[in-house]
Amino acid sequence: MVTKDQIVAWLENLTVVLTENKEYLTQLDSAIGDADHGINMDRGFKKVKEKLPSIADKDIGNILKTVGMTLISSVGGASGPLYGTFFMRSGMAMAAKEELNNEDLVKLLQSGVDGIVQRGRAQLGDKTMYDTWAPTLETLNAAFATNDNTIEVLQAAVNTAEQAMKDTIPMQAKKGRASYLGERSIGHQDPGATSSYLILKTLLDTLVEG
Amino acid sequence: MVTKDQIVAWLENLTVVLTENKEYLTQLDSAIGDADHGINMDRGFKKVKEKLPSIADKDIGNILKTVGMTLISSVGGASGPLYGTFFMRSGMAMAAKEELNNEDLVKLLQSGVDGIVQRGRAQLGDKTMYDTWAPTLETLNAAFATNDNTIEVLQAAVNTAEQAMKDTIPMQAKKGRASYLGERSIGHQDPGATSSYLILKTLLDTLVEG
Amino acid sequence: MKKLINAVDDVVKEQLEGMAVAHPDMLKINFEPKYVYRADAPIAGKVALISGGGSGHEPMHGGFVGMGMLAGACPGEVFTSPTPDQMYECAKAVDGGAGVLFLVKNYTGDVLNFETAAELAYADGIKVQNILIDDDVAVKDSLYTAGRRGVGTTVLCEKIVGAAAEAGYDLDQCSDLARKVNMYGRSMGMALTSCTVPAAGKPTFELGEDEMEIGIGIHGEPGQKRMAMTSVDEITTLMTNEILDDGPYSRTVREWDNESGTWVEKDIVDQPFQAGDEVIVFVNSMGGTPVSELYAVYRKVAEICADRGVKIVRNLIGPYITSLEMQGCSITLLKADEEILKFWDAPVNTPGLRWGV
Amino acid sequence: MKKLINAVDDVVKEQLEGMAVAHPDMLKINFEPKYVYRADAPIAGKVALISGGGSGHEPMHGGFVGMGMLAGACPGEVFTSPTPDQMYECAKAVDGGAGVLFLVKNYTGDVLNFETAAELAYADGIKVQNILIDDDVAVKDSLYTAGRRGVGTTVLCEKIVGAAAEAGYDLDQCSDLARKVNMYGRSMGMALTSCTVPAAGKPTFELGEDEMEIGIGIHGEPGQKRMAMTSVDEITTLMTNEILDDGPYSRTVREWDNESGTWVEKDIVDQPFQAGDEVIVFVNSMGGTPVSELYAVYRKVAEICADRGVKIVRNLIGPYITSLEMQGCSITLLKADEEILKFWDAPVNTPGLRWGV
Ligand SMILES: Nc1ncnc2c1ncn2[C@@H]1O[C@H](COP(=O)(O)OP(=O)(O)O)[C@@H](O)[C@H]1O
Ligand SMILES: Nc1ncnc2c1ncn2[C@@H]1O[C@H](COP(=O)(O)OP(=O)(O)O)[C@@H](O)[C@H]1O
Ligand SMILES: [Mg+2]
Ligand SMILES: [Mg+2]
Ligand SMILES: [Mg+2]
Ligand SMILES: [Mg+2]
Repeated sequence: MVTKDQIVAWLENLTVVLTENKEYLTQLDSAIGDADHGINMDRGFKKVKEKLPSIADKDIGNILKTVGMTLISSVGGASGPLYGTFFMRSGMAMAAKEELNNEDLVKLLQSGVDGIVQRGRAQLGDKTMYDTWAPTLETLNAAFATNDNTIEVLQAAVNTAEQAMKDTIPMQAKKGRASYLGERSIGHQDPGATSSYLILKTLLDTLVEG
Repeated sequence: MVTKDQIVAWLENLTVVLTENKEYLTQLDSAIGDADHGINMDRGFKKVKEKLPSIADKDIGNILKTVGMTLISSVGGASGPLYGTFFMRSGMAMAAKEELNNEDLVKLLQSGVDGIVQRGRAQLGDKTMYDTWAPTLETLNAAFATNDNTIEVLQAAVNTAEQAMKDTIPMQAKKGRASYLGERSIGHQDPGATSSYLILKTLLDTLVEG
Repeated sequence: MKKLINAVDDVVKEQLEGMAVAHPDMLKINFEPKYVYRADAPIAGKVALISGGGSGHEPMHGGFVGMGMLAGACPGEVFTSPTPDQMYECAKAVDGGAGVLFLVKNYTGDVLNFETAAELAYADGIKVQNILIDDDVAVKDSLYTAGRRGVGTTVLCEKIVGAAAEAGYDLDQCSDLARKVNMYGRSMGMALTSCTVPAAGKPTFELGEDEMEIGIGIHGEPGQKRMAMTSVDEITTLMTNEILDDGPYSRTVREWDNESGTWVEKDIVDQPFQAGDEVIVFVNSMGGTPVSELYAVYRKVAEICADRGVKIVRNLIGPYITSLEMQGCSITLLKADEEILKFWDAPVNTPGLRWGV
Repeated sequence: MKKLINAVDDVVKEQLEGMAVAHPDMLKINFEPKYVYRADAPIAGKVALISGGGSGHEPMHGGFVGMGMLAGACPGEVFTSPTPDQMYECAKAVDGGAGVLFLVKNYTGDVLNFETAAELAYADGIKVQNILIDDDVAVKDSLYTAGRRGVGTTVLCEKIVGAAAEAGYDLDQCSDLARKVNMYGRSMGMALTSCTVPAAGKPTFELGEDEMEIGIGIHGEPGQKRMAMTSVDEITTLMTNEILDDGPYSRTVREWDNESGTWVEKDIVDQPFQAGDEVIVFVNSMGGTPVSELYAVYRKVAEICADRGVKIVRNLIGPYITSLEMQGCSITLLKADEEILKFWDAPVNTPGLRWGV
């Protein structure tokens, strides 16, 4: 079972991880975008951090929804509404929950990703954050079918996510700013695909911590 | 005797010398001015070159006056009116002459330099072109008093001019743009003092050529 | 990075504070959340034109708030689109009952955030519309990209539709005019240098001493292609011809339906320029290029237009939609009919654009 | 060097050609010799205001030719003062019988060339006057230097005296007003980067990534001192205090006497700013600094003025007197009395400054 405290710890850890990766993500975005993705994410999760103490006693659904609204009103750019929708939708799917079983965990992520697709209308191979999530969700579903060790399954998903993130390198972008570069977007890793990997990786690391 | 052809050759050679030294003079002006002295002089003497064929059959006074007017209406900046006045005044002093003796030569230069001082009101040590001319004229007067070999005397004057030009290096500018730098003008050779040296040096070289 | 700023996190806030104290007669500024609005807003019975986007394009958009142009502007962080709460609060502050028209530059971030804002404002009983500006011919198709970016035409559209709103056009009329201006306007940009986002601290891209980027947007992002540096005449010819030779452009846009309270998709196709067209020419500095160089660009644009039978009837030359301190320029041509010219010539009184008053 | 130019020798000519085709309603341009003049010149019975100087400061001066400002402008090569034949021919083209006032920025080259021009025009029967602008407080004395340079106050003086000429002031009244504006105005500038004179092809000076030049003029020349780069608040405080703390300034100027046809020397002393003064604040970009950063400067100037009891009654913020693509800014404070404000507010219609029409 994943506890509410672990979810809060995940969100807290994310604020650290995204600060650590601020320059890295911005660097990726300067190659094929406008050099702000790391700055955007860091700004958003700094706001989340401010909000966390006052909502930590709410249910998981509520906490995630507040994170989503906080991101929507602080990140801006493309990633703001997209990650905002991700957390809003996952929060709506986890309404009233105080802890999560494996099925919930998949549902949390699946609802979030559905939100991203509905907003951004990205398709597989468009070189966006969705390219990290799509194969990752497949791995999650497949792995939980034969293994109910949350950490082992998440580890497998993180491996897939890492590979999926790297697989954005040879893609030509068809959504977001990177699409303006046409063929010149080839050869660079997508910043949003990278932050999505970090979000999942941080979830795993948080659960491993205990 | 200095012939009219030699005066014309001097002016022609000046167009070559100032083109060759365009970057050097501009470089000096970029240290303590606005990086245009070489460009200004080159522009002016290119115009002089265009004019020369049509006036080469006039008398020396006329030729020099035309050079002065050409410089005034093509150089601009501080050096335009100053060198313009130099040649206008020397032309007025050489009115109707077809050749020049040593006395004329001194008078030509002295009248020109008087014009520079009247226009620009520079004093000795202000770090301007006048700092090249003042000691040079003294050498000329002194040397002609004991030696009537034009070339030998001019050689002595050029030596003085070269030294005088270098002596502007430690001076603090009190006239022209360089004066705005205050103490920071110290340590740089004055561009106008340098072009003045080149003007005299080219006169000598022209007479040596024959 | 050398800029006239204090802490990088305060850049946008402090620049807005400067604007507020400089132009109290024209505009006011709200800080939580950030929006700039007309000093005399709301104006009863008149449509309120709102635009916004990342900061770093000044004077656009905040500098175009005032009589005859924008009712409000929502500045995001530098080069990052603003958030829906800004637009929503701004809409509430400036709506005079005749509704709010959001002019949105076509970037994924701007589109997503403005769509959310429109939904919020509509839910509050405000009549809304979103019109997209997507005029950058450097982006070739809309099927394989996020579609053409919104660049220079935005400035012209804000001026023209702002004047129409001032003159009493209703929301549908303003929307139709904005759509038309967007369809009539085409732009292309280029850069001689990159720019530096304050928070990033170093240039977004590096350009060699003999290189330039052609087909850039307005965010310091790399462009369509990198080329060897050449003369202003060749650069201008290349860009102007791309604009004039550009064929019909099709895309699907989403507009709001105030009857049903839903988004509706519209297919829009614009037509190329033709000999005989009258145009407004806008030569814009990306920020670091001085106006003197823009005149050299304009000189060649005028020559090419004359050669091709396109008649320039108005012009705008200067830094109006910039990318921080980037050196470079953009060229916009806007086909001008009687309605467009009338509103172009109408009085405007903003920090960034002023005439007739 | 990367600029939007063709051959370096054609830069000024082609930029003027661009201006001429862009603004035929406001101005015309003569090329041999070069001068810009009002499309409706000469205007019978009105004083004609002429300025000029090296090119590279655009929109000054050519961009200030038009109704309510300059009658003519004489552009030299980049950063090189124009020649007397330009000013003389320009004077003949714009004199409407009421005489010509030359506004001269205090640089040795400008002074010498404009004096010659005034003598030529006078000899032709034109009433003339030369008024010097020397407002740069970075230059400390006039005994050991060529005197204070003419910088930001020039723009304000052209606007104000241009409006007075338009309103029918005679030559003496215009001269008195110009002298007063010069005495009431003080400026200081700084640079973050050098600029590159096209013909020179490389930057005039080099500045390290952590350095700035304080007390520069407008010709890309090195300044009063080089300092470690710091925040906009500190930079603005330093410059504004230098302006506000600057003591009385004495110098001798030469003006023309139309009775005797000779130059007469005048001793002029200006007085420092005082608490209670009303001022026009002008925050200027040196060309490469975007207007967004100027607002951060203005924010601090306003704060300091408020602290010191100096009341800002008008402002001008933007790139008006530039040094090519240099990054940096200058600050000008002009004490404003009723006469000055009246003419500041009067209509002006030029490419570079426009309001009221
Ligand atoms: N339509 C879309 N759907 C999904 N993700 C998208 C879409 N457009 C952009 N993205 C993601 O957003 C990332 C960029 O985010 P960010 O830099 O913060 O915003 P912006 O592009 O507005 O500057 C991209 O790397 C990409 O992964
Ligand atoms: N008042 C003056 N008297 C004599 N020479 C002067 C005076 N002012 C400046 N100069 C000379 O002019 C030179 C600069 O000329 P130039 O660079 O062509 O003009 P500008 O200073 O207008 O750019 C200086 O190096 C100096 O020798
Ligand atoms: Mg980005
Ligand atoms: Mg010089
Ligand atoms: Mg962005
Ligand atoms: Mg010069």
